[in-house]
Amino acid sequence: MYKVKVFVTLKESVLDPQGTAVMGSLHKMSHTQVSDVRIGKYLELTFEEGDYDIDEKVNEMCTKLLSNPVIEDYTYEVEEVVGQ
Amino acid sequence: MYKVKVFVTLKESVLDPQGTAVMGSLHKMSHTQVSDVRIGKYLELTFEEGDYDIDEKVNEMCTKLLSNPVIEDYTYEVEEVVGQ
Amino acid sequence: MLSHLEPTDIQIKEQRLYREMGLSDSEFELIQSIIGRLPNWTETGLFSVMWSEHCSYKNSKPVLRKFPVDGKHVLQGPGEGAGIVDIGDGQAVVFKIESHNHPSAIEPYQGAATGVGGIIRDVFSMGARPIALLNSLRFGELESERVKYLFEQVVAGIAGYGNCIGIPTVGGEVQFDASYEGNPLVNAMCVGLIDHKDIKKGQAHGIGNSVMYVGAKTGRDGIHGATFASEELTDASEEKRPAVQVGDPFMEKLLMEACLEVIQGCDALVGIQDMGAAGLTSSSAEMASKAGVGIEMNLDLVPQREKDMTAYEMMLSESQERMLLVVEKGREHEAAAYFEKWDLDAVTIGSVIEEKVLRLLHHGDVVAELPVDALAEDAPVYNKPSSEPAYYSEFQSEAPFVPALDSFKETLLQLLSQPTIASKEWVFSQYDYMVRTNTAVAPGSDAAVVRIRGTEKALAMTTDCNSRYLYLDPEVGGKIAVAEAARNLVCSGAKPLAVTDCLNFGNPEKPEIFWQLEKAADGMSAACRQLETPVIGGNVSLYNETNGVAVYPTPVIGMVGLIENLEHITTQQFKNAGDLIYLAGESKPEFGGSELQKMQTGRISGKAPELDLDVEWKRQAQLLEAIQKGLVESAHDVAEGGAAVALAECVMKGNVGASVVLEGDEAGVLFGESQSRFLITVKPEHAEQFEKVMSDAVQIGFVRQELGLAIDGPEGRELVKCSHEELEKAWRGAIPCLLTSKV
Amino acid sequence: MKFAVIVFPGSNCDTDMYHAVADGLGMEAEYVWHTESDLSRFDGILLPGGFSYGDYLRTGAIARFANVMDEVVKAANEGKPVLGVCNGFQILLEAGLLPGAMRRNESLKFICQPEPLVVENSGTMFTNGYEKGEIITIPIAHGEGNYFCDEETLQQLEENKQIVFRYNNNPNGSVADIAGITNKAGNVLGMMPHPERAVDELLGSADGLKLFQSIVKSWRESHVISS
Ligand SMILES: Nc1ncnc2c1ncn2[C@@H]1O[C@H](COP(=O)(O)OP(=O)(O)O)[C@@H](O)[C@H]1O
Ligand SMILES: [Mg+2]
Repeated sequence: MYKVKVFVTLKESVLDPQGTAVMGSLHKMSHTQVSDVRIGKYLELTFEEGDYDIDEKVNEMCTKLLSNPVIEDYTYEVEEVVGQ
Repeated sequence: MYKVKVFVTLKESVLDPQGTAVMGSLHKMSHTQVSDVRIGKYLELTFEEGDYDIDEKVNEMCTKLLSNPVIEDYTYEVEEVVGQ
Repeated sequence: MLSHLEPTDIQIKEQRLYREMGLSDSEFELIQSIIGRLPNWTETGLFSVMWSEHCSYKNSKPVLRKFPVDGKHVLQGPGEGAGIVDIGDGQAVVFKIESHNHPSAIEPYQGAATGVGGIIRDVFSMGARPIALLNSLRFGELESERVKYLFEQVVAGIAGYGNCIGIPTVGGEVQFDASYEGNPLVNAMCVGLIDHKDIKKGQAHGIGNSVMYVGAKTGRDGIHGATFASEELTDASEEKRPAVQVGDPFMEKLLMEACLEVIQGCDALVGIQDMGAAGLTSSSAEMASKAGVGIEMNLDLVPQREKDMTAYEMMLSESQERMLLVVEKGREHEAAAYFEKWDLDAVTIGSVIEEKVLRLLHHGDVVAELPVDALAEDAPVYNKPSSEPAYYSEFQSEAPFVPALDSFKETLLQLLSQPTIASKEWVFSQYDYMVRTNTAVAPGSDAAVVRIRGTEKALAMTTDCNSRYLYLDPEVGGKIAVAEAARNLVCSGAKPLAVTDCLNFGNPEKPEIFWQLEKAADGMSAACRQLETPVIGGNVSLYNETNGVAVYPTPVIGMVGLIENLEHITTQQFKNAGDLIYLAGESKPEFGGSELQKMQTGRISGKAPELDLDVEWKRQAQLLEAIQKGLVESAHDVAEGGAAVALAECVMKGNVGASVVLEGDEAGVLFGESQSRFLITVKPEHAEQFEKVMSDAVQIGFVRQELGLAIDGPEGRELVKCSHEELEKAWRGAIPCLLTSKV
Repeated sequence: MKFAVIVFPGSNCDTDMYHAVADGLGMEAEYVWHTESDLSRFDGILLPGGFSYGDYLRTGAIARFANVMDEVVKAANEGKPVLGVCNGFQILLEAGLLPGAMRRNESLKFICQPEPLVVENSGTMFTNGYEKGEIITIPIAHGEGNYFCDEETLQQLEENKQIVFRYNNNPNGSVADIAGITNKAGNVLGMMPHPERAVDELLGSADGLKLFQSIVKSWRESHVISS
């Protein structure tokens, strides 16, 4: 079994209205040390054992569905979990 | 300077309609190995140098603004970045 | 399995564990005597939710009996998911209002969203296509960060659910008052349309028929939600609260379409009911009890989202977006096929049995077996003691409030920027009020109007309640709430049909609160009788208190009216320069509970405004007649803030201005809140005919090309002269400004 | 002329689109379920608004894998008119039939209101009934209508006159005030405002009717020429 963590973030060139709003609120709460906020998605996927290449799978899912390459980038981490 | 990565996830007992919909879609695309999908938020914050405790700051932000403790949990990672 | 951790029946009794579930000692004894033994853990749970105020109305039943419920158009009164009123041509309108106050206090977005989801299920489970949503909201003063957060999140939650499912949110009301600071009110109303032949009831007829479960899987969310709703909020509520329910409007959309298709197309369907408060328990027990049968369910077959759920947890879960169906035996696949099309599972989990019990099997054991009537019908009913609170007699004998006013203009602008009066555009522009393309009058006029496609008819709908008047005098205030709702419909060109109400009150165990409840119901009933708008359903939400302090008595009135011809649709904005402006109704210096009193003194006191139901009734009938004769260009009722505010609203929404002359006590005619008043504009050529119909309407001025508002007193003395921009800035800018300002 | 109104799970402006075409325009329209695999009997394809698959993950992201989408792509390549409104536009973007992507509104709030639009290009098969520069009122109702594309794409859109509607008073932060764009060939239009909600004065505006009339007019002209 695998646990895969996928991080989807907006490309740097793309304005992030949500991040901007959150930073504004943080500043209002006087956390003025924060100079940048970017908000993305965090996905946790569980994969059952099988005859496949996990990286190939994950990359395919990420480019086709989980992220939109026009505005987003993704990274991921695979963790193998030994079944009980 | 610090780079802080915050992961906000729905509590385990809380329904994740988004994750369910994405899993359904992955199955239709015949990625049937995926047995669970949970979707959360991923935030990247940049902190300027200063006289404060970074963990204290981040925890305060997370409980007050970045996550909703009623339905969400959070974890985070701090990375110190040496200024150029 | 976790069930071995559950307390034994002896422990439940001896350690009085039932108390934590909200059952009293005497109720527990009653249960024991009904079933002739001690209930086990699961059974105690079933009783506790079914006998909670939320499900059983044990404290409010005697009050609800006061309401008139019959009328010649009423097809279904209180008792089913929603009431139904005939509107001719084989069609009927279905509507109901419901509260989701406590969940919204804890998690405002999801609390409000699931409130909307719940009321929609009530309507489509009757077989009706939901066509509109409304809401009624109360928050503390829009000052603290917490209140702002609650307000923003509640609105976002309502929008999130309604917009996604594609039912337009066409109206509502929002008021702000300190009494709601810790206990906001979130009431949601849904209106549906149905052909008489499709009306379905939540009944489980036919021994041997199958009980089917459709929709979302069951999780541990919202366990004991009904009990939670029947307790006061305290600082400890945070810990006690059940796992928060998260709404899935997408799932509900699929469920709604599938259920409507089954109801309209599948004659194997016997009964259908949504799983609302107390989920599987109440839906199964009520369906069986109403049909005089029993139900047996195998909980192993219930679709589950979480592992190792106990019978107790499954039965008490309030997971959203689930329905229970009864289907003819052997024809389950016919019903299931409809759900498959929508990617939903329909699972047979039990059957209708002759013995009038609810029998639950889990892992091969009978884990509960209780008489259905005991759960659904035999809940105790309490006649709570009632006593007049001291404040009431003080208020009654108080000298009338006389406002001290320096500048009428400044007072008007200040009133317009009170959040309760100010434009609610910030709210309703977040709602998709146009989807389904039938919204003829969008939010912003007196009532919303939704046309009925394929006919010349339309429905007008509104929610209303000025709880300040109710606090001062619940009986008069109750009358006013009903009358005002009807006024809003009549102004829109509709004949009021019927009422759904949501009684939001404090703890009924306090005699003063129970008094408020009783008196309010008396007033509402009197008005409903006079205005011929029976109560066809509603909801009760008691225990709205924070740390011992109750909210103002707030019986929200949801009302629907019929517009017989699209030509009769009328809005409040002034239309054409040259039209004559009339005021119908007497303006008295009545300031008890007024916006002006609140604004100047920070509190309310004194007597509520008077209301003569006879006058009200006649004037409404006359206005409707004038509208139906085509004599009226615009109509608006005079409410909070008085005639000056009403005039300002009429000019701001139009592209014209107005000049009027008001005679009499200046403060009273400008800002007094006397009841039963209307502002009406009429084309000069219709004046004579109009005056014949509305004999007591007085011409006070005319609509002019030049924007802005000018109000003069007798002999040309200027009282108020405001430009369009001044009015707009005060009224439209107020709420966004308050939300962004820092404390 | 016969229109398909594609229905995805979660579409909710499908009936509005249907009535705009059937009642407003008097043309034939048919609901087509997302599992359908043949659209050859239709002359025009309409992707309505709503929340397909709850708009979970990203708007339009899941819908674009629906079975019927292969057929929509085929119809687009054949030059048939394809109109995506609101969620329909978002699906066309995700499917790559139109360039760019959608972000959340700058205000982070859902916005529902009548919106003035400028007709930028009146030479398309969707806009030949309007005047260039004409200001029309068409309602918007969306939470994610903040159109994004990179500089290069924007330049191409401008050069090819693919920007059909711009906001007069940008409500959501869209790049270059873009409210609606076509593909290069001009037969696929995506727009956030809802023309199907503006076909009846009773509901506030009939400015959207000309868009549907334009489609029919172009279709008739091309079919007279070819037959
Ligand atoms: N929560 C809300 N949701 C939708 N519309 C609202 C809401 N609050 C107020 N409105 C709309 O704003 C307009 C004015 O509301 P209100 O001042 O309560 O009117 P009235 O006093 O005539 O009942 C109405 O059209 C109403 O539907
Ligand atoms: Mg009104």
